[in-house]
Amino acid sequence: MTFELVIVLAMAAALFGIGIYGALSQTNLVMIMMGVELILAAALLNLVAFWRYLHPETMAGQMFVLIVMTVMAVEMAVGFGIAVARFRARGSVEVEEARELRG
Amino acid sequence: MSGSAAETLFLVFFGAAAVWFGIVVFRTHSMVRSAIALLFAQTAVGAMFLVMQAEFLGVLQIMMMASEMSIMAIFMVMFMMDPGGLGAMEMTHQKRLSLKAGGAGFAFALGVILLGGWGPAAQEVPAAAAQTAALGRELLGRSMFVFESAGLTILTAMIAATMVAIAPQGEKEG
Amino acid sequence: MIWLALTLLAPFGAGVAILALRRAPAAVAIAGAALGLAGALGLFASMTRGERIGAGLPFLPDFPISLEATPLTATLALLVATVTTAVLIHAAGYMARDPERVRFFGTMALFVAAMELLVLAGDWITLLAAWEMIGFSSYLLIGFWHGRPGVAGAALRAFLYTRSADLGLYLAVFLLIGRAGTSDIAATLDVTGTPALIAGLLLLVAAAGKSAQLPFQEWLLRAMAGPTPVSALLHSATLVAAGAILLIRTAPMLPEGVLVAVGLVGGATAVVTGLMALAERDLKRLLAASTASQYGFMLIAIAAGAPVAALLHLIAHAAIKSALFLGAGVFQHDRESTALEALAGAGRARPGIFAGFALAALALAGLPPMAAWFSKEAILTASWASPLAPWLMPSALAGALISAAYMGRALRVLWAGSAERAKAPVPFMAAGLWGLAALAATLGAAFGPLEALLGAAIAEGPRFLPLLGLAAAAGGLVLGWTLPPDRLLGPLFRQAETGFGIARALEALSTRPVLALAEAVERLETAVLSGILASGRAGLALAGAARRIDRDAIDGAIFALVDRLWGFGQRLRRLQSGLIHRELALSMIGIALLVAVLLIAPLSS
Amino acid sequence: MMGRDLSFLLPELVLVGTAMLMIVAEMLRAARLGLAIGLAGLATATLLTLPVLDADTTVFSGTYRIDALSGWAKLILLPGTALALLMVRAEIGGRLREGSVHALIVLVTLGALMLSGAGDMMLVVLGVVLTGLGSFALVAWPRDDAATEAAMKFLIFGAVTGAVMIYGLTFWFGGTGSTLFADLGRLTGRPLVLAAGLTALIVGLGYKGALVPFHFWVPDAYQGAPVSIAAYLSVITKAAAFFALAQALRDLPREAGWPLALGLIAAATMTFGYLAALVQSNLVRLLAYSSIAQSGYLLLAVVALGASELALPALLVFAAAYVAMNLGAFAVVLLAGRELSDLEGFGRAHPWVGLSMAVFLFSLTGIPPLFGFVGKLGLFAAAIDAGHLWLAVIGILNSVLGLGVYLRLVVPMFAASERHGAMPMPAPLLTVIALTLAVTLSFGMVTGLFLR
Amino acid sequence: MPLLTIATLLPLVAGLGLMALPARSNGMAHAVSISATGATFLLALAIWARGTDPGGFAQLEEAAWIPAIGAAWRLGVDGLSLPLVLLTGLLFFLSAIYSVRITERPATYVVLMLLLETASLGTFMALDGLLFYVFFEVSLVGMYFMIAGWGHEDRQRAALMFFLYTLLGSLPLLLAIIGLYLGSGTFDMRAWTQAPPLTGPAAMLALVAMLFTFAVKTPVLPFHTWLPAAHVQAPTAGSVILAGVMLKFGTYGLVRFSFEMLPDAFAAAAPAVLAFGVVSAIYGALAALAQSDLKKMIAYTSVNHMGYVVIGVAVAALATGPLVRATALDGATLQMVSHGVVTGALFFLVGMLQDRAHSRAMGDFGGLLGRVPWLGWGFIVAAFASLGLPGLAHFPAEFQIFLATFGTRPWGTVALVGIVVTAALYLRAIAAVFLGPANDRWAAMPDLDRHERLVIGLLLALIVLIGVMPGVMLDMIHRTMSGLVG
Repeated sequence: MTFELVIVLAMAAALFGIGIYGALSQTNLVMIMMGVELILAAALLNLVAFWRYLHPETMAGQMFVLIVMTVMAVEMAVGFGIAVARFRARGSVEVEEARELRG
Repeated sequence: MSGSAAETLFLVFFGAAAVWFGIVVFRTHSMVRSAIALLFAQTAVGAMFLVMQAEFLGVLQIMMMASEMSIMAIFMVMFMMDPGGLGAMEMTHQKRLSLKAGGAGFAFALGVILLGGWGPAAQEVPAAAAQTAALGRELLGRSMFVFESAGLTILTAMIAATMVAIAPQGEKEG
Repeated sequence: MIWLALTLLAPFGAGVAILALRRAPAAVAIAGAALGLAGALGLFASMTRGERIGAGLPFLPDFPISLEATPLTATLALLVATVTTAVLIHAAGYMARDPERVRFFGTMALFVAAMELLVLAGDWITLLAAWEMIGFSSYLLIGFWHGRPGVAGAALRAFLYTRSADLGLYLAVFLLIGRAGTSDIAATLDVTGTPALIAGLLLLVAAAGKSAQLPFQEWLLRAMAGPTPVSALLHSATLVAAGAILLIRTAPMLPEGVLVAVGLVGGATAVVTGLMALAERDLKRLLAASTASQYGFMLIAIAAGAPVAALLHLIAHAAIKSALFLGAGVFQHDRESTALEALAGAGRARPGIFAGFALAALALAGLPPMAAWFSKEAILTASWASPLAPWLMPSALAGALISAAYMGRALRVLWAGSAERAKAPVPFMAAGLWGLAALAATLGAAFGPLEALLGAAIAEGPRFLPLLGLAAAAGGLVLGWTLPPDRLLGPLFRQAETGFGIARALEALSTRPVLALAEAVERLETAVLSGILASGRAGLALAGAARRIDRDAIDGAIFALVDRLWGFGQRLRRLQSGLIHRELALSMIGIALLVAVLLIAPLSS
Repeated sequence: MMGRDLSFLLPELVLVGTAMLMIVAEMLRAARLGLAIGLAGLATATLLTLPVLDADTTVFSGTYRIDALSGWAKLILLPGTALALLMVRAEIGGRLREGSVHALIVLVTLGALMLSGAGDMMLVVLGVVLTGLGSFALVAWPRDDAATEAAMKFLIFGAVTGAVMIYGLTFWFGGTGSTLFADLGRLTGRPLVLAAGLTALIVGLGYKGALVPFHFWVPDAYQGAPVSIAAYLSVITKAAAFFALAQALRDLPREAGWPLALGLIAAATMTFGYLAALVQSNLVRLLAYSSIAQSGYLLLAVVALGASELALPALLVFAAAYVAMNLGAFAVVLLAGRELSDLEGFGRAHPWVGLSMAVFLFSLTGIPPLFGFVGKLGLFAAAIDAGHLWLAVIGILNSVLGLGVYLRLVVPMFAASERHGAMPMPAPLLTVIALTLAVTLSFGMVTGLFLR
Repeated sequence: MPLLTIATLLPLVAGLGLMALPARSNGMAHAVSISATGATFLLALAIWARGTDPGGFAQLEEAAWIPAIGAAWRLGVDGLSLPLVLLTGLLFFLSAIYSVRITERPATYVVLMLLLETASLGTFMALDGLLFYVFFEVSLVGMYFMIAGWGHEDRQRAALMFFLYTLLGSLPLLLAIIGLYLGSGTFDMRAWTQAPPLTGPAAMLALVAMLFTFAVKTPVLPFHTWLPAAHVQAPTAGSVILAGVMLKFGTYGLVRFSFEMLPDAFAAAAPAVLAFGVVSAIYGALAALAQSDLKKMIAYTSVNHMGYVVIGVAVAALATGPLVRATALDGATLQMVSHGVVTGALFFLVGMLQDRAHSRAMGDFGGLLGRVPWLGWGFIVAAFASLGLPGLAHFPAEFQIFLATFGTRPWGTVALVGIVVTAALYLRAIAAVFLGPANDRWAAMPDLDRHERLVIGLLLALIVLIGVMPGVMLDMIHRTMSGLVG
C-alpha cells in the first residue's frame, strides 16, 4: 500500500461524497447532472490511480477510463436533450415541479 | 524518492483543488459559477492524471471537460431564465439528508480504501508512447468488442438526443 | 335356512311390494306378516328338534353379516311375528279410511323386518344396523301423521333420545370387536374383566335408551303421537323390547358391577314410571309409562341373574300391552281422544272390547293364572334369591303394587263414566284385540316348556312369595279402583305428574348445552367472518380512501384480505411521492442497508 | 481468432446492420420500410442464434460470453423485441419520427444483448448506459408534460445509479487488476472490496431491473411513456438486467453475502410491487407495479445461482414466460384503455381478447397450466434447492397477493356493462396478442418436451 | 386403449369443440354436455371393469412431458383413486342432466363444467406430482368462474373468498411437491411412494405444508370458513361438484401424499391430525345445527363428515396392526365416496327446492312432504344416509373408521357425538321443511320432473347399494389398502 494511492483514492472518495450530496440536494436537473459528473470524475480518478499504482502493466484500466469518459459524454448529451424537451414542454427543469406522476 | 515526493505534493494540491471546486459547485447560487467550478474541478482531475503519468488520459480529460462545460454553460444561458447566469437563486432542498448521504458515501468509500488491502504499489509505469501503443493494441484486440459497443452507445446517444431535443413539429410548434 | 329367510324376507318383501305396487296394502302386509309368522314357527319347531340354524352374507371385509337362530332368538322371533300379525290385523280396521294406508303398511312391514333382523342377528354389526333401523322405522311411524302439530317433534324426540343412547351400543360394539377380534356375538360373550364391565355399562345405556328406562323415559311418553297400532307394536315386542332383548342376549357376559347398575336402573324405573303412570291423565300415556315400568321389571330380573324370567315377562308383557293398546285404540276411535276425562265410560259403551281390555289389564296387574302372574312370580323369586342387592325384591314388589294400582284406575275410569252409544262395530280391531288378550291370559301355560327349551329353569322360591305377589296385585287393583291418584299418592302426586323433573333435568343437561354450544359455534363463525370484514374496513379507513374506486364492480367484492392489505398499499404508495429527490434519498437509504447486509452477511456465514 | 469470434457474433452483427439500415430508412422517412427491415433483422438474428445455442465459450478474451445463458437470452429478447415493434407500430404508427423509435428500440435491444452476454464490467457499464439512454429518449418521445417528466425522472435515477455503479466497480478493478468477471475469484478474503463492487453492481442493475429500492422511476416512466414503450421497457431491458446480474454473480463466491442481500431485496420487491399495485386505478401504473413484483420473482433465480443447478434454467424459463405474458397484457391495455374503469365489460364485448387478458393475468399469478406457472415452479424449486425456503414461502404468499391484484382486472372485465361498442382492432396488436397467448397457453404444457 | 387419458381429456376436448363452434344454441350446449359427461361416465365404468392391481397402480399410461426434470404425463388408478374416479364421472353426468335448466350463457357454463371434469379426473388419476398439481389448480379456476358467473346473490365475494383461500392453501403443496422432487429427482409419484424421498426435518416441513393445503381443501377447522360461503353462493351443480368431488382432493391428497409419501413424519404428526379431525367433526356438526339456511347446513355437515375421513387416515397412521390400519383406510376411502353421493344428492335436492321456492330458509317452509313427496322422501332418505343410518351409504364407512379409532385412540371416538348432533339437525330440518302443517304459500309447488327424478333416483339407489353391499366398492379398496399397510 502506498500513500499516493490512498491520497488519490481519498480525494476521489471526497468527490464521490460531494457528488452524492449534489445529486440529492439540487432542485435543478442541470445541477443534478453536475453531481453525477463529479461522481464519475471520482470513478475516473479511482481507475487511473489503480492503474498507476497497482496494475500499470494492464491497459484494461485505461480502457475503462475511456469507457467512463464516453459514458459521461453521452449521458450529458442525452441529459441535455431531455432538459430541452422538458423545458419546451414545461418551461422549467426544476424537479420539484415534476410531480404529475406519482402514487 | 524526490520524484515521488513531488508527485505526492502535486497530487495533494490538485486533489485538494478538485475537492474544493467540487464543493464550490454546490455552494454558489449561480449556475454559471457552478459550471465554471465544475470545469475547474474536472481540470484538476485531469491534472492529477498527468501527475500519475497517464498523459493521454489527462489531456483527454482536460479537453473533453472543457468542451463539455462550455456546452453546459450555453444550455444554461438558453434555458434558465437567467441570461446573466450570475443572479443568486436557491437551488437546494433536503440539504441535511443529502449531507448525511454524501458523508456516508465518503465514509464507506474511505473505509474500503483504507482497509482494502491493496498490496504493494508499482513503482514504474510504461512511458507515454508505449502506453499509447499498448492502449491501441488493447482497443483493437482484447477490448475491441467493448470499444465497438462504446461506439454503438455514442450512436444511440446521438439518435436519442436528437430525437428528444428536436421540437415535435406538426404537433406542437406547427 | 328357509325358515330363517322366510321370517326375515316375508315382511320385508311385503313392505317393498306395498310401496312399489301401492295396492291392497293391508292385505299384503297381513299376508307378509303371516308368512313371517309361519317362518318363525318353523324356526321354533326346528329349535325344539334341537337344530341350529345360521346364515352368513358378505358385508365389510373381515366382518360378514351373520344370522343365527338359537332357542332364545327363535322364541323372540316367534313373539315378534305373532304380535305383529295381530296388530296388523287390528290396523287393517283402524287405518281403513286413512288415505296414506300404503305408506303406513309399507313402513310397518319394513319395521317388522328390521325387528326380526335385530332378533336374529348373529353378529354385532347386523345387530347395530337393525337396532338403528328400527329406530328409523319408528321415527317414520311415530311421525306418520306428520301434518298434525306436535307430531314431528315427537318423532324427532323419539329418534334423538334413542340415538343418543345408541352411542353406548356403538362404543360397546367397538370395544367388544376390538377385544374379541370378531364381530360374532357368541364369541364376544367370552370377554371378561374390565372390558366386560365397560362394555356392559355401555350396553346398559343403549338398552335404557331403547327401553325407555330412567332417565330416557320421556320420549316414549311423547311417542303416542303415532297411530295406535304403532304404539301397540312399539311397546310390546319391538322397539322398546329391543333394549331388554339386548341385555337378555348379553346377560352371560355381564359382570356383577353391571348387574348392580342394571338393577338400579330397572328398580328405579319400575317404581318411578309406575308412579308417573298413576298420575297420568291420558290413557295412552298411562300405558306408555306402564311400559317403561314393566321393562324395569325385566331389568330387575336380569340383574337378579334370571334373564329367562325377563324373557318370560317380555313375552307376557308383549301380548298384554299390545292388547291394551288395541283396546285403547278402539276407545280412541270412538271418542277421538285419549284423555282419561274424555274416555270416561267408553268401556261400558263397548263391553266386548272392554272385556278384552280388562282381561289384559288384570293380567298386567299380575293376577293368576294369567301370563304376567307367572313371569312376575319368577322375577320376585329370582330377586329374592339374588345375592347381589337386598333392595331388588322390595323394588320389584313395589313396582307390582303400583302396576296393579294404575291398571285399576284405568279400568275404573273406562267403566265409571256415562256410556254414550258406540259407533259401528269394529270386527278387525276386535279380532286383533281378542287374539292378543287370549294370548295374554293363556301364555303362562307355555312358560314351563319354554324354560325347558332354553335350558334355564327358575328355582323355586319360598312359599310366601306368591302370596306376597298376589297381595300386591290385588291390593293395588283395589287401591287404584277406589282411590283417585292424588289422594293415593299424596305429596308425590305433583312430582309424579311432571315426571319427577327427570326429563327436564336431562334436557337441561344435554340438549340445552348442545344447542348453546351450537349457538356459540355459530357466533364464533360470524365473529370470525365479521372480524375479518371489520379489520378490512379498518384498513380501508386507514388508507384514507384517497380515491374512491367503489364504482368498480370488484370493490364490493374485494375479499377481506385484500381489504386489509389495501391500506398497507396506500401507505406504501405515499413513498412514491413523485418527488425525485425524496425517492432518490430513499434509494440511498436502501443502498446503505444493502451495504450493511453485504458487510454483515459474510461474518455470519 | 477474430474470424472465429465474429462467427459467434453473427446475431449481434446482423442486428447492428439492421439498426444502421433502419436509421437510413428513417432518414428517408420510410417508416414502414424501417419496420420491415427491423422485423426481418430480428428474425434473422433469432435464426442465427440457433446454431450457437449449444456453445459455451467466450469471445474477445472473455469480454463477451457465448453460452447457454446469452444464447437463450437472445431467443427471448429478439422475438420479444419484434413483438414490441409491432405494438409500437400499432400505437404510434404514422406519427412523426416513428422510425427513430423503431431504430432506437433495436439499438436498445443490442444493449440488452451486451448485458446478457457480458463477461466484463465495461460491457455492463456500456450496456446499462446504452439501454438507459435509448430508453430515456423512448419514454420522452411524446414530448408532452407527462412524458418529459417521466423521462427526466428516469434520467436522473439512471444517471445517479449508473454513476454509483461505475464508481463502485472501479474498486473491483483495483482489487483484481482485471475487468473480467471471471477474475473476481481473486477477491476472496477481501470482503470490503467485494462489498463495494457488489453494492455498485446491485445498484446499477437493480435500477435497470426495477428492484426495490431502485424502482421509483418505474411507474412514472411507464405511465408517462407510450404504452407500447412501457411494455418494451418492462420486459426487454429488465430481463437483460437480470441476465447481466446472473453473468456477474455466478463467478462470485456465495459466502460474500450477496445471496442474502438479494434475497431480502427480492422479498421486498415482490411484496412492495403487489401491495402498491393493489391500490392503483391506472392500468399502466398497475402493470408497472405488477412488473416490479415480477422482478422480485426473477431475482429468486439469481439468488439461487451457484447453489442450485436449477437457477439458470429457472431464470430463463421465467424470463421467457414473463416476456410473453407481460407483453400480452400490455397489448390488451393498449386496446382497452389506460384506466381500470376502461376494462369494465370489456371481456363481454370482446370475449376472445378478454379471455386472452384473463389468461395473461392468471399466468402472471402463476396458475397452472400456464407458462407463468412453469416459470414460478422453476423459481421456487431453485430457491428451495439453494436452501432459501423462506424466500419460496414469501414468494408463494405474494402469489396470493398477486391474485388479488390481477383479479381486480379480471372481474370487472366480465361484469355486465354497456361501455364498449365496436372498436378498431389493429392487426399488429391482434398478432401480438395471438402470439403471446399461444406461447402463454401452450408453452406451459409442451415446452418441456424441447427442454434438455 | 389408453382409457384413462381418453376419459381425462374427453370432456376438455368436447368443451373446446363447443367453444370453436360458430353458432351455439342452448340445446346444443346441453346436448354436448350430457353426451360428453355421459361418455366419460361410461369410460369410468370401463376403467372400473378393468379393475386394479393389488400390488400398486394399474392401467398405467405414460407419455413424455418434461423429460429434463423427470415430469411426465403419468396416469394410473388403484383402489383409492378408482372409486373416486367413478364418483366423479357419475356426479358430473348427473350435474349435466340437472343443468339443462341453465339458460344463462349455457355454452360457457358447459365449457367450465367440462373443464372441471377434466381437472377432477386428472387430479385423481395423475401419478405425476407436477401433473397432479396442475389439475388440482385448474379445478380451482374452473370453480371460481362457476361461482362467480352462475352463483347466487353474493357470488363475487364468495368466489373470491373461495379462490384466495384455496389458492393460499394449495401453494404450500407446491412447495412440498418441489421438496419431494428435489429429494428424488423425479416427479413420479410411484417413486415417491416406494422410496419416500424426504426424511427428518425436511419431511416434517413438507408435511406441514401439505397438511395446510389439504386442511383447507378438505376442509378442517379452522380453515373451513370458505366452505359455507362458497356453497351458499354456488349454483347447484357447482355445490354438488364442490362437495361431491373437490373436497375429496383434500382427503385423497392426505392419503396419497401425506400418508404414503411421508410415512414417518405423518405418523409423528398423526395425533395432531387426529385431534383436528375430531374437533372438526364435532364443530362442523354443531355449526350445522345452528343454521337455518338449508344449503349452509349441508355445507357444515360436510365439515363433519370430512372430519371423519381425516380421523380415519390419522388412525391408520397411528395404529399398529395391519388389520386395523387397513380398516381405517377402508373406512376413510369409502367415506369419501359415500359423502360424495349423499351430499351430492342433498345439494341437488336443496337446489331443486330452491329452484321452486327461491328460498333456502327452513322457516319459510313446512309440510311439504304431502305436496312434493318425491322431493320430500328423497330428502329424508338422503338425510338419514347422511346421519349414518345403517343400510345407507355412510354407515359402513363410519363404522369402520370408528371401530379402528376405538381400538387405537379411544378418545377419538368422542367424535361419535357428531352422529347424534347430525341426527338432531337433519330431523329438525326435515320437521321444519317437510313435516308439520302445510304452508299454503307453496300450494302450487310442482314435484320433481323426469330429469330430476332420474338424478335423484340414481343417487339414492347408489346410496342404498353402498349401504347394503359395501363390498362392491370395499373389496377393491381393501385390496389396495391391505397392500399399502402390509
